[in-house]
Amino acid sequence: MTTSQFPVLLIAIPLMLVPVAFFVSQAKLSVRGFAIASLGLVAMLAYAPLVAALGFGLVLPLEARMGGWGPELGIVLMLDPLAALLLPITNTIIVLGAAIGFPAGERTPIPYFPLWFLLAAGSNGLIVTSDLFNAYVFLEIIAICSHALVAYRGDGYAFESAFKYLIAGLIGSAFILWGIIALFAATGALSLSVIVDRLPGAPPALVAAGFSLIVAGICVKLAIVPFHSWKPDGLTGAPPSSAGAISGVVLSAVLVLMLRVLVGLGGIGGPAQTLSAVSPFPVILTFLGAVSVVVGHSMALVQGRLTRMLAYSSIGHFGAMLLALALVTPAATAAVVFHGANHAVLKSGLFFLCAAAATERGTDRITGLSGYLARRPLELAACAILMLALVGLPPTVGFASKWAMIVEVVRAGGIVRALLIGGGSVIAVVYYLRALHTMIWDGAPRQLPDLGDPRARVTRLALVVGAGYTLVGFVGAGFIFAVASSAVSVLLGGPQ
Amino acid sequence: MRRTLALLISGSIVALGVTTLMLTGTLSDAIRPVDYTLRTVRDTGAINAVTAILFDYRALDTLGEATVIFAASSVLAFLAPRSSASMLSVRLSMLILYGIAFLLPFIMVFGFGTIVFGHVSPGGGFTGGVMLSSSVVIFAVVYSVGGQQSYVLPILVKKYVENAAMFVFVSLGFIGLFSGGAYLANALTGIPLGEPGSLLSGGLIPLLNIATGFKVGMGLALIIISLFAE
Amino acid sequence: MLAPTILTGAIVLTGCAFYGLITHRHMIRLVICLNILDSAVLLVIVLLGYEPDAAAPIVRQADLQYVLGLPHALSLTAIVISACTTALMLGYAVRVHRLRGTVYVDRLTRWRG
Amino acid sequence: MIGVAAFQAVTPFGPGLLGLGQAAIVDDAAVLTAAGFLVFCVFAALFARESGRERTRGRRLLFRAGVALQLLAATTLPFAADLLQFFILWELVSLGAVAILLCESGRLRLLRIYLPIQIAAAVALIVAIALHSVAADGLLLPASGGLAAGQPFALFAVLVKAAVFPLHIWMVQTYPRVSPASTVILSAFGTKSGVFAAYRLLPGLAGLELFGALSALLAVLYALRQRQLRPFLTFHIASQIGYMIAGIGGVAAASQLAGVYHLSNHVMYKGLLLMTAAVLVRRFGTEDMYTIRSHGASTNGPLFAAALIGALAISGVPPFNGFVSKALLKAHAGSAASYWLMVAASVGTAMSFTKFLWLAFLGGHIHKGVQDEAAPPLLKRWSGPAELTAMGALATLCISMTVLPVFLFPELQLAYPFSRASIIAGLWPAALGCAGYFLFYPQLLRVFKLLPDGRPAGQVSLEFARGVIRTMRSLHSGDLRDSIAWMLTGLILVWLLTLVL
Repeated sequence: MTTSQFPVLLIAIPLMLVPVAFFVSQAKLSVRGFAIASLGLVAMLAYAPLVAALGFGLVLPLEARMGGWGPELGIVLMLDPLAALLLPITNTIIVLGAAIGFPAGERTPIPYFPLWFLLAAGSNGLIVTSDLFNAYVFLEIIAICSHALVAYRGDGYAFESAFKYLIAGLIGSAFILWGIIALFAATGALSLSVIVDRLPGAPPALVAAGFSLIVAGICVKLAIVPFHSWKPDGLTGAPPSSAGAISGVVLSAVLVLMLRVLVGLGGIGGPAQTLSAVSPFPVILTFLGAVSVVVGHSMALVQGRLTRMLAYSSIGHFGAMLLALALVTPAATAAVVFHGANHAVLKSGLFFLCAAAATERGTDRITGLSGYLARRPLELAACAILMLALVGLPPTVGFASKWAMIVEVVRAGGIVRALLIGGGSVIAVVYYLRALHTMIWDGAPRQLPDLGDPRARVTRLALVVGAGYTLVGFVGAGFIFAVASSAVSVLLGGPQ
Repeated sequence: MRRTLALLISGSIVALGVTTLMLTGTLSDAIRPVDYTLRTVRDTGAINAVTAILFDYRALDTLGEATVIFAASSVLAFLAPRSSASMLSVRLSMLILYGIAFLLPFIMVFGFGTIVFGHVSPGGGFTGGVMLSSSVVIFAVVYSVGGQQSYVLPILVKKYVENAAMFVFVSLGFIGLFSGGAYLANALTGIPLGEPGSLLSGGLIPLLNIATGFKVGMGLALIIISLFAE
Repeated sequence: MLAPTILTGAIVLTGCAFYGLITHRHMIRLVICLNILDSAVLLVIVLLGYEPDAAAPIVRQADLQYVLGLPHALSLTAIVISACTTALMLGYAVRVHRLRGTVYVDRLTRWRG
Repeated sequence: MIGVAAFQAVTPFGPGLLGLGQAAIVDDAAVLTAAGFLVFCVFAALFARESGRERTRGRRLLFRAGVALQLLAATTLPFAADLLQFFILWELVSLGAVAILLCESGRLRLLRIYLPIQIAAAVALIVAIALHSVAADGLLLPASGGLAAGQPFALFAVLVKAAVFPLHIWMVQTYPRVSPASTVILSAFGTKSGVFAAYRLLPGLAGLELFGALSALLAVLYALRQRQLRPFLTFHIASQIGYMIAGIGGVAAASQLAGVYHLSNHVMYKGLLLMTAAVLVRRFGTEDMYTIRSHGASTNGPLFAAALIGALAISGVPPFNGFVSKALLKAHAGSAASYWLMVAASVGTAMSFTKFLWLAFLGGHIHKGVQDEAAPPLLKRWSGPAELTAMGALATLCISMTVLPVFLFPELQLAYPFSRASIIAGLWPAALGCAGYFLFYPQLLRVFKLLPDGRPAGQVSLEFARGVIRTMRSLHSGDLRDSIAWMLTGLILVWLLTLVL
């Protein structure tokens, strides 16, 4: 076994754990303990490449050839700095989400933990794969798991959400599959590294169709306006812990796919510039991003439910990222990677808090949560820090990444974009402050948290982790940004 | 209003597609994909190129799709209430009942055969798995879901088989990792590829085929039975 | 020419699926439309490997002209995924019908704005 | 052309004002504007003398000082060639207006609206002047072609000062809220100085023509909805300013001059209309047309004649001065779009003045959906002799100024404005508007309800944002099929852009 085969462990071990968990449950042992311990093991594995690269001089793009075949014939997994940066984040979110969302007291839903294993396998696979069709397969695995996690509460609204989410997600997948097939027809290859070599000789109309279909499909998955309207509906009926995991994990994984396709294949920028001398994607992404920022933040302003507010705010954040991405400079792209990683942590943290609050109050309406934070100093501090970070105020990591994004955008000449991003933040201040105000001051504080519930403790752990990352990351922002920059430079070099 | 809009939208998508097609011309101008066919025998020992691609070159995809079936079956099993509904309200005639009882073993044997000979003849784990599941499904249709569950394969057994098959598939991948240097490696592990065209050829491919066959068979059976029970 | 005709047919099939997705409000019909959409893609994938007068890719003679194997493998994978997601959608649809008492998506709209 | 030297003598301070010692620009436009201001001011002062008797002594002095300041500054401004001088005169016009506003009862509220706006415009203008002086290395205004740099700032200053449609709100908030005589004075100088500044600083600016024509139409829509007399007329000022800006934005020199000619005409007929409005307000004690209607004002023949002449002139009906300048503007329109926008605005103008005459003077019927109000007690007095003289003089000017094109546009040789085609082109929009009022006004009222109100800008923008969010919310219907339709639309967009770009 060689080091370069490491990425496959991140897929194979969670998959292996699924039947093992089944056997454990049949042996009347505690699935919960086993599952959380083993998910934790996977998460620790996910930290390994980053630690090894930084501390022990591991040279990073790890290239795992499945079955020993090269990119021409088989599937190659690539663990580049981009994956190394995002894998720890997504896997940590999965462990915490699985622990928080575990339905205590109810009859254990049979597939609950297997779904989290499969989600881990799918998202890790999507993050490390460099083969388009393989990416599609992992995308479908993620889709099925996340829909099931949306539905697992089992009431009519949960199934309604799951159905809407599933249909929309499948349409997105269908777009992506059409795009992959178009690229396959044009270049005769499925591996990104082969496609990038063959693009110059391919029929341009077919390549354009393939790229636009893939981008449209990814926009569906990322919920970019006008592809977005399923998302708030899809998350409203979901348990907030699942919604948090979906926001954090799925969006990060799909963002990686987008970067690999658009930046890696030269759709925007890149030394290869393989699409054409003047690629249309900067214009398209600018347009979509601008609309997303406006619609996302202004719709978040008028939401009465916390989950929907957070969902719309995600739309705005990804719009801002697209705006920066469309500038095609490596530094701006690095800022986007940085912000994407931060957004995953911060949004999941808030969703987990929302999960705890909704479990206690039985509703996620902001008015129904009034006074929830009043006598919970830890939750209050964490919530305030996370919201500050999402708005982009110091001293948080959210400030660092948003600032990096705005600075790079201005440096590349996009004043209007910078104003849009900043304007979105200004709107975000209003709705976050309103929610925070209601949750602190309105209404009388009710009973104190029940520390006996293990989920409450996990939630507190998650909040401490999230807020800790937010504060520590502010100090180490330059370091994270350096990792993101190296990720982008590897990406721009084209997949090896 | 909605219909006009729908017509407009789908019409423009069709127009865009056809435009792309016309701009591209015949696909013979495009770069052709790699032709696996001629190197299959040398590389894998299997003479069925499709099976070789599915279980060797792109075995990770297969693992992924098996996972999709697994996920779908476990979600659907969770969704379905444990009721024993009869598929048809009228009882079928004795002729059909006995006829099916006579046919079922043959269907199963044919399914097993398709799985086992997947690398040397048309077929493979998926096809054979579907045949296996179809035997279960036919049983459920004819003799009611409850009867099928109690006599032929209880749900728990199906889940055991499915999980075991998944375990085997992933473990077979690890063999390649530990002895061949690459996950899901076949020839690199040193396993003899055998005489192409014979049953014992293709290295690990037949084993993966069998694992996949059981997994698909049980998974699809679970899915369809669950939908019946709905 | 066979290929352009069938490709156009697949594109038209996609259009039909999209038309149905926008106009129909019955959940099962939406699922069927998605199925049609998948079938159109499958048609294209299979067509990519097709060559006139070529044999099935089971290599018994080295000098024979064979159909490309890769698109077949891809289509097999896509078929399985499509079948699984269809089953899932049907399962959800049945549950929604049972718990919410309607099969029409426009009656489901609980969340606006 | 005509008597430039004579007018130089008439202009109170002469061209070399304030000792800045630059050669004055004396051209047709400057002379026309200054003469218009001067003649109008004579009659307006006459009108205000009789009309403003109720003021206290100190206020009357301040009022007169303000009128004098405005007159002096506004008549000198057209000749200013030095930009600093120009700026100071522009400020003096505003200062005169402030003095007049100080004589009013609700002065604090009025100034709270008026002052910040004027200061913003002044700051923008000084920035533009600074930028120009850097670019052109000097403060001298080029004889033609406008500013060399800083156009965006100058544009903002001009649009605010001239109260062009979307920036007209300050005017609607102040002019109708002062005493009727003050409205007559104020309406002439402030905004028209802004328009003349546009002629000097930004002639032929790209896009200005279309913008002006569009704002003429939009302002007319707002005017059509009003039922209070002076707000109604104030919105029409904004609309007519749209015409002038459209003319000044034209590329041809003749088009720009026609804009200035329209300015001068407008001062006359709008003054006349505001005077009749002042008399009506005083007589009936209300601004509401629907209340005045129940008395029927047509018993006073001279007043009705004045209102009729003003209405015909503003509607562009031959042979009044409004017709001539509008015909010239349309003749020089740079694009079909701006031509048709102007025609549409003419239709709207005719329609709204049909409403004015029909309701206020002829006591016509009221459409459904409009509440009639109980009439307040009448005051005895109609108009006095001085007021009648002023109105008569202005009415005469409204007819006699039609000969001015002979001197201004010698190359036209009277052919264009008085040809049969142009007379028909002036008549049919007016007839259409007249008929449209009787046929479609109730339907139009329903359309007007959709327009945002003329409230302060902050409130309007808040309303706008609310409307946008409401629209967005209604688009998120929660129907799965709608989200699918949106997705597919997005796909089409992305694909199309990829193919096209």
